[in-house]
Amino acid sequence: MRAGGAGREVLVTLVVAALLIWLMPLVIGTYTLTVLVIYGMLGLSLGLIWGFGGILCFGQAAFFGLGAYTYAIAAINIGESTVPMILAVLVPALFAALLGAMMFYGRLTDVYLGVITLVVTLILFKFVNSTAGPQYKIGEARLGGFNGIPGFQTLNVPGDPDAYIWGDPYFYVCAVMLVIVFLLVTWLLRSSFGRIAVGIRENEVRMALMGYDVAARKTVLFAIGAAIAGLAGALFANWGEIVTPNLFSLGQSAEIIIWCIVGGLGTRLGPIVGAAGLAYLKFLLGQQSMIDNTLITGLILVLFVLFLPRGLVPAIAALLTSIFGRSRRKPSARRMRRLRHG
Amino acid sequence: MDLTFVILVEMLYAVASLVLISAGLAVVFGMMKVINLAHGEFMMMGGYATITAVNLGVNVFVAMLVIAPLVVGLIGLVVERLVIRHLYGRLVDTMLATWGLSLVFIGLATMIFGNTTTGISTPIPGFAVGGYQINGYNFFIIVVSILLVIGIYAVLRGTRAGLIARGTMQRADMAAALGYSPDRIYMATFFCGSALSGLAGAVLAPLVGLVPTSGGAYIAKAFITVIAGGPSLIAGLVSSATSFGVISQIFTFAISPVIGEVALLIAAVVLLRTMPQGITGRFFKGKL
Amino acid sequence: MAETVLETHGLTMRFGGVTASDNVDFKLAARELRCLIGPNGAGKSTFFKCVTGLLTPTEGHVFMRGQDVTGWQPHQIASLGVGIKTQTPNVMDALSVHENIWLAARRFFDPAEARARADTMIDRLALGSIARTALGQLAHGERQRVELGIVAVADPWLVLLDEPAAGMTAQDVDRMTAIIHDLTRSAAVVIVEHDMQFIRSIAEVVTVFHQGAVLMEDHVDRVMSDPHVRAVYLGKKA
Amino acid sequence: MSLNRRELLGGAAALTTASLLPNVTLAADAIKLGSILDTSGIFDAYGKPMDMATRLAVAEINEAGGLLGRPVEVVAYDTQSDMALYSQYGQQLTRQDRVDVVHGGILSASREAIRQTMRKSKTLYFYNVLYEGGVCDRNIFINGVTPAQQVEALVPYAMGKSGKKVYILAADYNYGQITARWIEKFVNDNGGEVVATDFFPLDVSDFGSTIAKVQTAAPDLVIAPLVGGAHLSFFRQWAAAGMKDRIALASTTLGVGNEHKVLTPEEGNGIMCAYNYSQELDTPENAAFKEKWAAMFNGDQSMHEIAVSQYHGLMTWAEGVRQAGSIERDAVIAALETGISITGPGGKVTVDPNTHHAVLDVHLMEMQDQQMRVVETLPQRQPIDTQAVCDLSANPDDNTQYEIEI
Repeated sequence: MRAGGAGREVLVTLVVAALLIWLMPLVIGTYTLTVLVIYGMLGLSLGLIWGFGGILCFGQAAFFGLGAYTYAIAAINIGESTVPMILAVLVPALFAALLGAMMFYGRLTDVYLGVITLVVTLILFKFVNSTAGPQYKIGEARLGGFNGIPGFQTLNVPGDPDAYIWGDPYFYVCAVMLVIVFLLVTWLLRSSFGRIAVGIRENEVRMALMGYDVAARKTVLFAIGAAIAGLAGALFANWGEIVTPNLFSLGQSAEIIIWCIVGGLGTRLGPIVGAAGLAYLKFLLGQQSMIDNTLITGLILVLFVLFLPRGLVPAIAALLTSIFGRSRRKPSARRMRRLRHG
Repeated sequence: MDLTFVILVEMLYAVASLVLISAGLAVVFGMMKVINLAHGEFMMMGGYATITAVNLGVNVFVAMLVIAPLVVGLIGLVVERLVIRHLYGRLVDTMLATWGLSLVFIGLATMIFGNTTTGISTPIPGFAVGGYQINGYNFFIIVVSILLVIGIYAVLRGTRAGLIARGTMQRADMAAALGYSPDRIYMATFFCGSALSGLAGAVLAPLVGLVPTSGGAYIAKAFITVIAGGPSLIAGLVSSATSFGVISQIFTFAISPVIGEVALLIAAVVLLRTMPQGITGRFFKGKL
Repeated sequence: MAETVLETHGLTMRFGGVTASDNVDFKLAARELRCLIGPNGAGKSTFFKCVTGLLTPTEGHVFMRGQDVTGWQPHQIASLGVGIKTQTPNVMDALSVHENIWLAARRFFDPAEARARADTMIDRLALGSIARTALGQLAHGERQRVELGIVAVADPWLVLLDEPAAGMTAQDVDRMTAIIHDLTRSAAVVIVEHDMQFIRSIAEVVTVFHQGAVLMEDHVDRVMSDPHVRAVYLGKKA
Repeated sequence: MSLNRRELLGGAAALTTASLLPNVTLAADAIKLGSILDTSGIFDAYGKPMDMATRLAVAEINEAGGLLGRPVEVVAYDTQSDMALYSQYGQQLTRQDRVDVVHGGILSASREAIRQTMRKSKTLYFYNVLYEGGVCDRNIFINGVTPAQQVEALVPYAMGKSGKKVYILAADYNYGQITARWIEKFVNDNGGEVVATDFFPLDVSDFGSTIAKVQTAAPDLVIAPLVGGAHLSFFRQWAAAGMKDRIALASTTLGVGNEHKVLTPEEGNGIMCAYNYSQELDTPENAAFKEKWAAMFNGDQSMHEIAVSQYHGLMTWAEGVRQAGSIERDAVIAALETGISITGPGGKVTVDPNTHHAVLDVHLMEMQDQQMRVVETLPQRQPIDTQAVCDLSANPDDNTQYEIEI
């Protein structure tokens, strides 16, 4: 039953994704869609480690920025995008592994963990921000401080630096990447590793007493989340064709957390929906000039927490269940999950 | 010699201003386990309240020390009743809600005050120490934060409200069991915390260029100071503000302000790594 | 003489000025069942925490099957094949009974084998009807039983239980006693317990703690009748 | 296939846009002007007046009968001080709104985020902000002052009023770094000496230690190209320490976002600076401009340096369109490259054909009671920094931002 369920879920995911990728460009410009997809991936990266691993990271933006900067710097030096893309995944993962090992073997938890990740993000932000001088150079790439790095080689067909992938094709590349990442996350959560991660989220001491090396497993999960964030960062760099220290900013980190909560923590879809939805909302808001946009964004957040605290996806799921009556499935693990987070 | 004195004053000032900007957050976090991400905006509003009062002809010290804390405390009270009280015990949700509130306040301040508000000058003149001019107002800030710490201590130690507060900090359910409504305790706490934030914003207003987005500059520092301090309110606040203030000033003078800030942040990482429960989680256990 | 599976030498734990565990020498043979008793604050739980790696002793050593495990992390000790149950129920509330026990089995077996063992264990504990229910929704006794399943599912050779019978109904206690006897066929078991009723029903050799040190160690009947023990411990009750 | 799709896309987006935009009228023959500015968030002090200037200029153009007999309509986006939104709206303007010209961008990072998009889509782009100089791209026109224009005028004046030892406190980003180098060059050229240069990231707001350091160095003059709200603290703390009457102070940035109105007279009086615009400029153009501004925005007085640059930019573009007799990009560029001039509230502004920068009047000012009192006007200063590296008539395909070696 388990294998069959998994197969069907993959199939459903693929069909829904294909439909969305086909239909969405009819409604929203692909350029905007691309960044929504990228933010979705970024949201998923935190949704994975926080929603399923219980690691509240205030600095997911650090890995996003690190991915983007790694890509930009490597692309300037190499002039072809394949290796920079790989580096943009590996460097944040490695950085997260070191940072994670430092934190988790030090038995830091909840709010203290939050502060460390926040502080590390601030350090990166301040460092990158103060690299305007000509002495800050990595190979050919000037770090550029506050103004960031423009003008690097953007994504090309692997092996052919002149065959750029941009515009509509770039949207399809990003969308397919997101689907792949989503399926990988699904697979990961179904695997023993994922189930153990959820166990750790629920009760670290118990899992340690069962003989699991909690610190090591959290470190690995943290690094996986960072790798996904790094990939999102590299895709973002390609999309914007410029990287700036803002990617590392506290505001960016906070936004990722907000995406997860608004979308629904503890679900895979929630953070993606939250990210894409809120980013699109921001995009729409910028087209009006009646009321201060900061004010509107703030109000929406407050109302959300007060009236829809579980997030969109669980709320919609609950609504659907109540409309269509009892689910035809027997009380399966899937339903359990909803109960738990709903 | 003169320079040594100047550096000493700057260090004291750095510690004092950290205490000042963190006190409001520390009270709210220590008592209610609520992280108020609108703390910086409460400070910003304290600044605007002061400027407005001064422009209306109120004495600047009255404006800073009385009006601003009252105004911001009342705003805090409204916020607590409308939003926070629905979210007790949900750390992350309160953070999200207060983040939203901070944006609302920025928006409101922009609509009301615009983004060019003439500030107020420091009411205390600078003076000379040997060959150096120093900011006389620094001493005022140092004095205010010392009084603030003594004041919090006196309230917690010497009053009935303080006793209840200490009980709540140890075990929130105990106070309820003793017949004190947690609702009212939380309301009072949030009022006090907001008032302290307002006070900090007011006192610092003559030293900074006040714009609606000013609050963002404080929240991270205050947050780090409070968490690094650990569970004990006063001992935690003072010890972490002292460590961070001194370290950042040493590096600021020796190298540059950026390195000073980075040194502060690195100190925070090292500190939390070696003392995962904050300074007072390890030392000063059970103290205030 | 059977092999010694657990041994401590001069185990001492101080918190500030308080010595919670004072120079404890302890020895446990394979498949032995041993109860640790003593009044509140006697140092049983501190001793337990030092042995399981939850605390690192200030002085002294812990050996398991001859290996020095002093200062090891709990997960390293558990990985040796030691089943541990802490004082308060320590389970994954949001996960189902099956998931909880499966996770414990998965540490030592591949997924399929783990599933099979979890199923068997659930049958043994008579938890079949609630196997898919989240633990957060279960009664205290059921949760205790699940935790026992978590401890037992991976075939441990040493089981350390801190107050397994606390807050249980008589029926639950009976079932628990049966399971523990079952365990002793393959494992040595250490039980920290308050409940004298339970101890009388299960124990043979009992170690009495007092003020952090071992006061006496003997058969349960002799311990119960010892005037010294009665003075420090049972005397309170009288 | 892909063309059809894009058409469809455009249609769908136009629908959404139309329903959301109260400020866009879809007159069929209107000339579309794209505006992209931070009118909320941390940079709104710069962006809001620029947005107002845009609307004022367009209203004036339309009152005079529009351009080529067609009305001009504004398609405006608020980037909310978020660099990512610049990229998004840049694409929106060029692909979906298909505007005829884009005016906007405030920070250099925001300009770089959209400059290539504009170039690729052949959309004429005006960047109307004081900046670090060096951009060389035929598709862009820039009429903010560059460091050399300001500093060349400011340094000798400020040194003349104080002395030869100069201490530089600069914002730590491109603009500050480059400006600091120009200051050093002109200090040396005028026989002075720079005793030290310190850089501050934009979020530094505590300058106590810096003020002590400056006193140790004992300069005659401090030049402070500091930027933004946090840096404003320096000027307050400087005054609070009683330094204001001891060491002279000059800046190349203070006042650009109306900072002189945030400082009290005691804090601001006597600070020297040099810009293209001051509200106190005594010219008929400025008087008329201020009057129209106040009339349109209910007595508002927030026009500042870069708002006026934005106004100049729009007027320059309009003049280019008139002379070209077309809104087609290449024709307008060709017309602008004839070196046309307009006279605006900041004085005469002339397009420099080789760099697409502006030749403009630089006014030396001193702050006095929250005003920028004009001391002296240096007419028609060339953008010599960018001219040193950029020659678009020789290399029309150039597309770089040069960092000028001094």
